[in-house]
Amino acid sequence: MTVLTMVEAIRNCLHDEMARDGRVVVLGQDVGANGGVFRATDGLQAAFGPERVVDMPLAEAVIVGSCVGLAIEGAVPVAEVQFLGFAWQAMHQLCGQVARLRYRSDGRFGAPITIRAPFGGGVRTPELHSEALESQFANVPGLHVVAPASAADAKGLLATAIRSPDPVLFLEPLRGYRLIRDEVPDGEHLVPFGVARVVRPGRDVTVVAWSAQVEVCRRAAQRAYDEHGIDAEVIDLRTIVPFDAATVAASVARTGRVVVVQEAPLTAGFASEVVATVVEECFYDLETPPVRVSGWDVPYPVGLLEDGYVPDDDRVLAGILRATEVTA
Amino acid sequence: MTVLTMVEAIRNCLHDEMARDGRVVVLGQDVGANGGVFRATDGLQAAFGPERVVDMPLAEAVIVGSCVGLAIEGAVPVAEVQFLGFAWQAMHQLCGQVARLRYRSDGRFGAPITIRAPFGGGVRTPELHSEALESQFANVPGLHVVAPASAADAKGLLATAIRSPDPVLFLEPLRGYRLIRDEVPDGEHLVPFGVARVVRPGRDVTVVAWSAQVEVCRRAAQRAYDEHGIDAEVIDLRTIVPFDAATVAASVARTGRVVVVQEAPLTAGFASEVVATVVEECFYDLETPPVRVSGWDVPYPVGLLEDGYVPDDDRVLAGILRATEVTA
Amino acid sequence: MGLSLDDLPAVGEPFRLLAPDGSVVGPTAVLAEVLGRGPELLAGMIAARVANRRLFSLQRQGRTGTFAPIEGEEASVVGAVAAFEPATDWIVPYYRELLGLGRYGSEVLYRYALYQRGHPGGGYLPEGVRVLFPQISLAAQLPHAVGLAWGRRLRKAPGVVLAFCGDGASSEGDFAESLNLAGVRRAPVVFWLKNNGWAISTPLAAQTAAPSFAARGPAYGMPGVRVDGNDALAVAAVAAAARAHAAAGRGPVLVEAVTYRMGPHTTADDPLRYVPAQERAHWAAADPIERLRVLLVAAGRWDDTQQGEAEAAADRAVDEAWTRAEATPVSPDAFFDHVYAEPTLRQRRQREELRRHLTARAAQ
Amino acid sequence: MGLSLDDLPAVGEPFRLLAPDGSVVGPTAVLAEVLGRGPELLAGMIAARVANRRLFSLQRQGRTGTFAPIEGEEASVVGAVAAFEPATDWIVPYYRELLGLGRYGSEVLYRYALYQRGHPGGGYLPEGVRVLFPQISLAAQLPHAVGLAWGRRLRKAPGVVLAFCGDGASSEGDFAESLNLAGVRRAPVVFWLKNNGWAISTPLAAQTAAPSFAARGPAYGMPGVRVDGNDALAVAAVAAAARAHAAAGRGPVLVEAVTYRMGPHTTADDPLRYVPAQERAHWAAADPIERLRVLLVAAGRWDDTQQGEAEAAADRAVDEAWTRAEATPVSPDAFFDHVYAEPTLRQRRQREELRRHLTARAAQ
Ligand SMILES: Cc1ncc(C[n+]2csc(CCOP(=O)(O)OP(=O)(O)O)c2C)c(N)n1
Ligand SMILES: Cc1ncc(C[n+]2csc(CCOP(=O)(O)OP(=O)(O)O)c2C)c(N)n1
Ligand SMILES: [Mg+2]
Ligand SMILES: [Mg+2]
Repeated sequence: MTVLTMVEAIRNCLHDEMARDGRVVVLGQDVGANGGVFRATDGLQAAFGPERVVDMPLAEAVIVGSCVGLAIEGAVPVAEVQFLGFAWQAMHQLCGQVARLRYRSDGRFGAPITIRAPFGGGVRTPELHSEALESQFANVPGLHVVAPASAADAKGLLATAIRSPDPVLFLEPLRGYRLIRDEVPDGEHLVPFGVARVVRPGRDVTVVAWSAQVEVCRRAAQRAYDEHGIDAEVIDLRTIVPFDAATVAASVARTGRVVVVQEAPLTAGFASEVVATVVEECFYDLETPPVRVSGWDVPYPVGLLEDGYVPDDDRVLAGILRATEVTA
Repeated sequence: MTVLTMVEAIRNCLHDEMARDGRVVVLGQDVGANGGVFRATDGLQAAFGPERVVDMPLAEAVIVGSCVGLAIEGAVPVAEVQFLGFAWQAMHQLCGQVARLRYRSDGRFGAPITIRAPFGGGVRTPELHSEALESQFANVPGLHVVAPASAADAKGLLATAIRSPDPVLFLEPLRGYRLIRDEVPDGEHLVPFGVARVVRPGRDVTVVAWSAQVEVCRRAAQRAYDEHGIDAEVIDLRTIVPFDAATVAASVARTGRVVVVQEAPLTAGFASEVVATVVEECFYDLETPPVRVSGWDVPYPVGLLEDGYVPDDDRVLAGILRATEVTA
Repeated sequence: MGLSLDDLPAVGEPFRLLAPDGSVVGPTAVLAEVLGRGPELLAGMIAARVANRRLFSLQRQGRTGTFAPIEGEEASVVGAVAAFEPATDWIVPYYRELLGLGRYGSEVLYRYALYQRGHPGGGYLPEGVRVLFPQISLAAQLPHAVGLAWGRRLRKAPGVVLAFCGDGASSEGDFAESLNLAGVRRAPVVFWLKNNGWAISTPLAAQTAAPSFAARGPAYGMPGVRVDGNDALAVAAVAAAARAHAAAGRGPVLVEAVTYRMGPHTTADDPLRYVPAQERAHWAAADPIERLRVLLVAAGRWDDTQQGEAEAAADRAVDEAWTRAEATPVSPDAFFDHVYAEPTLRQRRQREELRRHLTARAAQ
Repeated sequence: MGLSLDDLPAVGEPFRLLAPDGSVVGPTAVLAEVLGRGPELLAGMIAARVANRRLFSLQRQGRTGTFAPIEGEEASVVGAVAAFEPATDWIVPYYRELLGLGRYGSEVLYRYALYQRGHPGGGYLPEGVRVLFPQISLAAQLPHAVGLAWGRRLRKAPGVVLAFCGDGASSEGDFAESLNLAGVRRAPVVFWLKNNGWAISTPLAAQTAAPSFAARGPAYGMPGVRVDGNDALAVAAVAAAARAHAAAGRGPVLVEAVTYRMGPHTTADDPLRYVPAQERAHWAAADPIERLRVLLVAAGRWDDTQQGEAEAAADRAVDEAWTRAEATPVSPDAFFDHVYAEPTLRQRRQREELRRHLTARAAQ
């Protein structure tokens, strides 16, 4: 075990996977000499050369779209989209082509393609750098959508993504790159898709989150306990698709209450899917209405207004109190 | 009142709005001499000339993106995306630019822009012509998302869309263009956004749908009544954003049961939003778990497999029976 | 040896060897090099045209879905493909070339029949047949083509990718992004733009103000050349030169084949709404099949027997492909099969639900 | 009279009037026409550079967010804008030009200060100031520029749109789609591509294999010309010719201004990781301000007093803009204000929830 920041864990994983499998190629804007704008690919070009770590022209659609041909010809592409907001430029390739390569070809071609993209708020970026768009991709069958919350999971899930025979959209919380630090297993470490992680066990209410909001929820749960004696269970989904409904449902079956937390706008965010699934699975266990704590139905705001947008532990705590019918 | 098909209602509305307001311009692929691949713009170029009805180069991003500049300079653009699946090519302009023009400019510029697009299955199209992507756009604040189910609503909602100071994604069910025929008010007819329509009143269960699925639900409701004596209320959302949660909640408060029907894949489809909202609003009224009847979590299938994908009245009926706890 | 790309125009009159009446107007040295391929090209074009006509009747009989006719464009497809090597070279079509790919084997027609019938097996060709699936999303196949070429270079496999697109598709962002990337990576791709005058109802003047599409080649760091797309021998000569350029590691090439869509856009389209009659008449006189046939007959390289045999063989091929396609079963829940390598839990449950539903429906 | 676009190169050496040392190397007739604008251009460039340096310290003090320096590119912005008419012409910037738009009034700097502070008021300029908001999504402003120009034509309003983008942005699909549409519609747009050598860490050779960016002009049906972007007078002359072309109804123009990004990409970037030192030194010797200053001083059109005044005025302008911006209030729930003309019911409820939350937070 070594304590690493999330960006270090990602960088190490990329290095190890490239060393392990000569078919892995890393491509994207500024991934070479610059090592990526967050240094996630730092040192890779020096180690593996410019044919395997490729600075691409500034064109997201062809960065993502060329992976289709690369994969058919036996490469294992790991592409970076510099910020998830710019994946919209590649939406037709990502959702219309990469996601359905296996499907369209009736199983003839797999698409072992990983698309990494930073996302999420909290660091006062310019527009389109902070948007949480995960539900838009979760609605596209054929993609896996992965959103680690710890450095250890970042390593273990990224390794699984790169080795996956299917395309994976791998979402990295940009405010977590350096802030998230934890013990990361040395050597090979694979975390399976579709297995949520219980971050904090609890009996009174289930709190579901992913990516950077997991830490916010952990803090809120601690406060719920310290300030109100409420014992919240916090579950990190880890992967949005596949969605581990079973773990969430088992927890809600015990607690009877659920709070789902996301940074995305409320309407049609993935929290809605979690709630809809929970009520289908646990209807008769639920004691109070499910609560969504979410970004608002507004575009991700400019820097001075950011603090009112991203859910914080106050808002998650308020959600926990609502679900447990405590009036604050 | 005149009985019209949906495509006739749309065409008439476009004609009337162009005649009424000289700022309205229609632009898109093949909208001119050809009158659109479904003839929705037939006759417009002859009536209003090639400066107001413009055949555009084959490039969705700039078709949608140029509307931003047109609108700022005082035009009222009504753009056509030939099929909604190709709106992905314009995703960055539609969601990153058009949807936030008012927001980004702090209210300085409105975006009276309508983007029309056929969508939905049932007519054995090639790939990417039938996809129901509405929830992906519903997750983008700033857009209205409108999906009429009748010819009368198509006219009334399209007129509202064109006159709206905000951008509207106007979704037309391609299998309904000629199949849907009903009485359409003559002359000016405006249907407000955010007001759902009760298609069939009923006491036992609430069935929520939009676009072409409304007719499927009406048939299923009739069968539920005829074959099982179940009295289902069918609600047509008409507009997905804004979502008339109040009408749905009022109905569920009476019936205690809800079925939500959509063509999109299940995961993160808009049905999840409807369910999540209903349980928040009507938790204590609900007597059985909400039911989603949906497309499956697969890409929209090829022609020979289409019938197993698009929800039909059998499946909706099964959903109604499940919600009312009748075992078929 | 042979034709050099440097000698070919990027704007203005396209390169040609034969005039529409079959008389020789181009360099005889070049003609001599490709003339031997004439009968093969003619047979390929006849196969395409016969199949195309058959598809119209199959469509009326409900045995095939809406399709995009190739009529008029046979030379621009068959002639191009003739220069490529099935053993190493990928063909990346969109949707209008499939009847012209006979060089890549009979499996292509069978799979196209499946595709046209809406069968999931129409989405691929088996291992060893380097033809990518038909692409519906315009220009979306071009990034794939660049990836294929780049991928082969990465693993040091030889081969060149022939990627088709239309004049309309040239306006898509994917077209420009792909050319640019291919230029930067010196990827061995021949971008083959079939300028057939129309994108559904949109004429060239509404598609671009540029004097040619080939002019985009140099703008993205590669040669761009124009060829008469109705002159099969000229097409084959230019395709060979383009392939040689790419195969030699000199990077991609853009070829604009100037041709004409003689039929409707698809069987659902009505070109009478927008195509000027005299335009169609002009191009009818420039038919690619007739042009080559006249030359070959005059040269003693083609006769009525061959003509009859070529037509009969084409007919048989369609019968075989369609019969085989119609006999290919499909399970009504097959769409769950290949979304992921392993279905998700949700999908497994959904599939069970669908099966119950299908069983109930069958029982009714 | 004046410069003709036909005389300017699309590839090869960019057009210039002055050598880096300030000596005259271009046509003196052209020089004579623009020389009178020299002091104004120099003052504009000084204003940009002074402000740019001030922003570095404001950023260290936490008074402004990460920003994209203009240093080295002053001539390619100030010189271009000089040819455009605030009364009729739109300027469509991306994010690196804002300090060079003084010609469009002091409101630009104030709004840029708001923008840099993350204030929602930084997203627009008031009625009458035809500068569009800064654009972050690369090349996404170009479709808007075409729409603006087309929209003015529709209502028969005069005016030309000056749309900026970078060398990196040229690789985006939006760039190609926009040029092509502008060509087809003969929209009066001058596409102004600042080739500053880098897109963050990506050098030209990794961006395109084309010999120039200007070569894309003809490929999309418009003139494409190269100008030395560090020669303010040449820039102004070319911009005037381009504007005249567009204003005369002859359609759009693509100008490639060859310049250099002397600073980091943004204040968050470390160019030492990737910029070769000798490259930077080479361009330091081609500084646009020094070049023009030498000429104007020699011509008796500029002296130390003017220099001092220009610098002091620029300093004051920054102080004023920042003081005003810092005093501009914002409500913490302002993001609900302008998503729709009328908030939805959901938004109204959400806003109430946020207000309760903010009140509780304040009470803590
Ligand atoms: C991205 C995209 N937009 C729109 C369409 C609808 N569409 C199908 S074919 C076509 C015209 C294509 O013209 P061209 O590229 O010239 O090819 P051709 O059909 O003439 O061979 C259009 C607009 C599509 N299939 N894909
Ligand atoms: C669509 C999009 N992709 C990626 C980025 C991230 N990004 C910001 S600036 C930049 C480089 C831009 O280079 P260039 O266009 O040459 O402009 P310059 O910064 O050199 O002025 C990149 C990749 C972005 N802002 N937008
Ligand atoms: Mg065409
Ligand atoms: Mg640059």
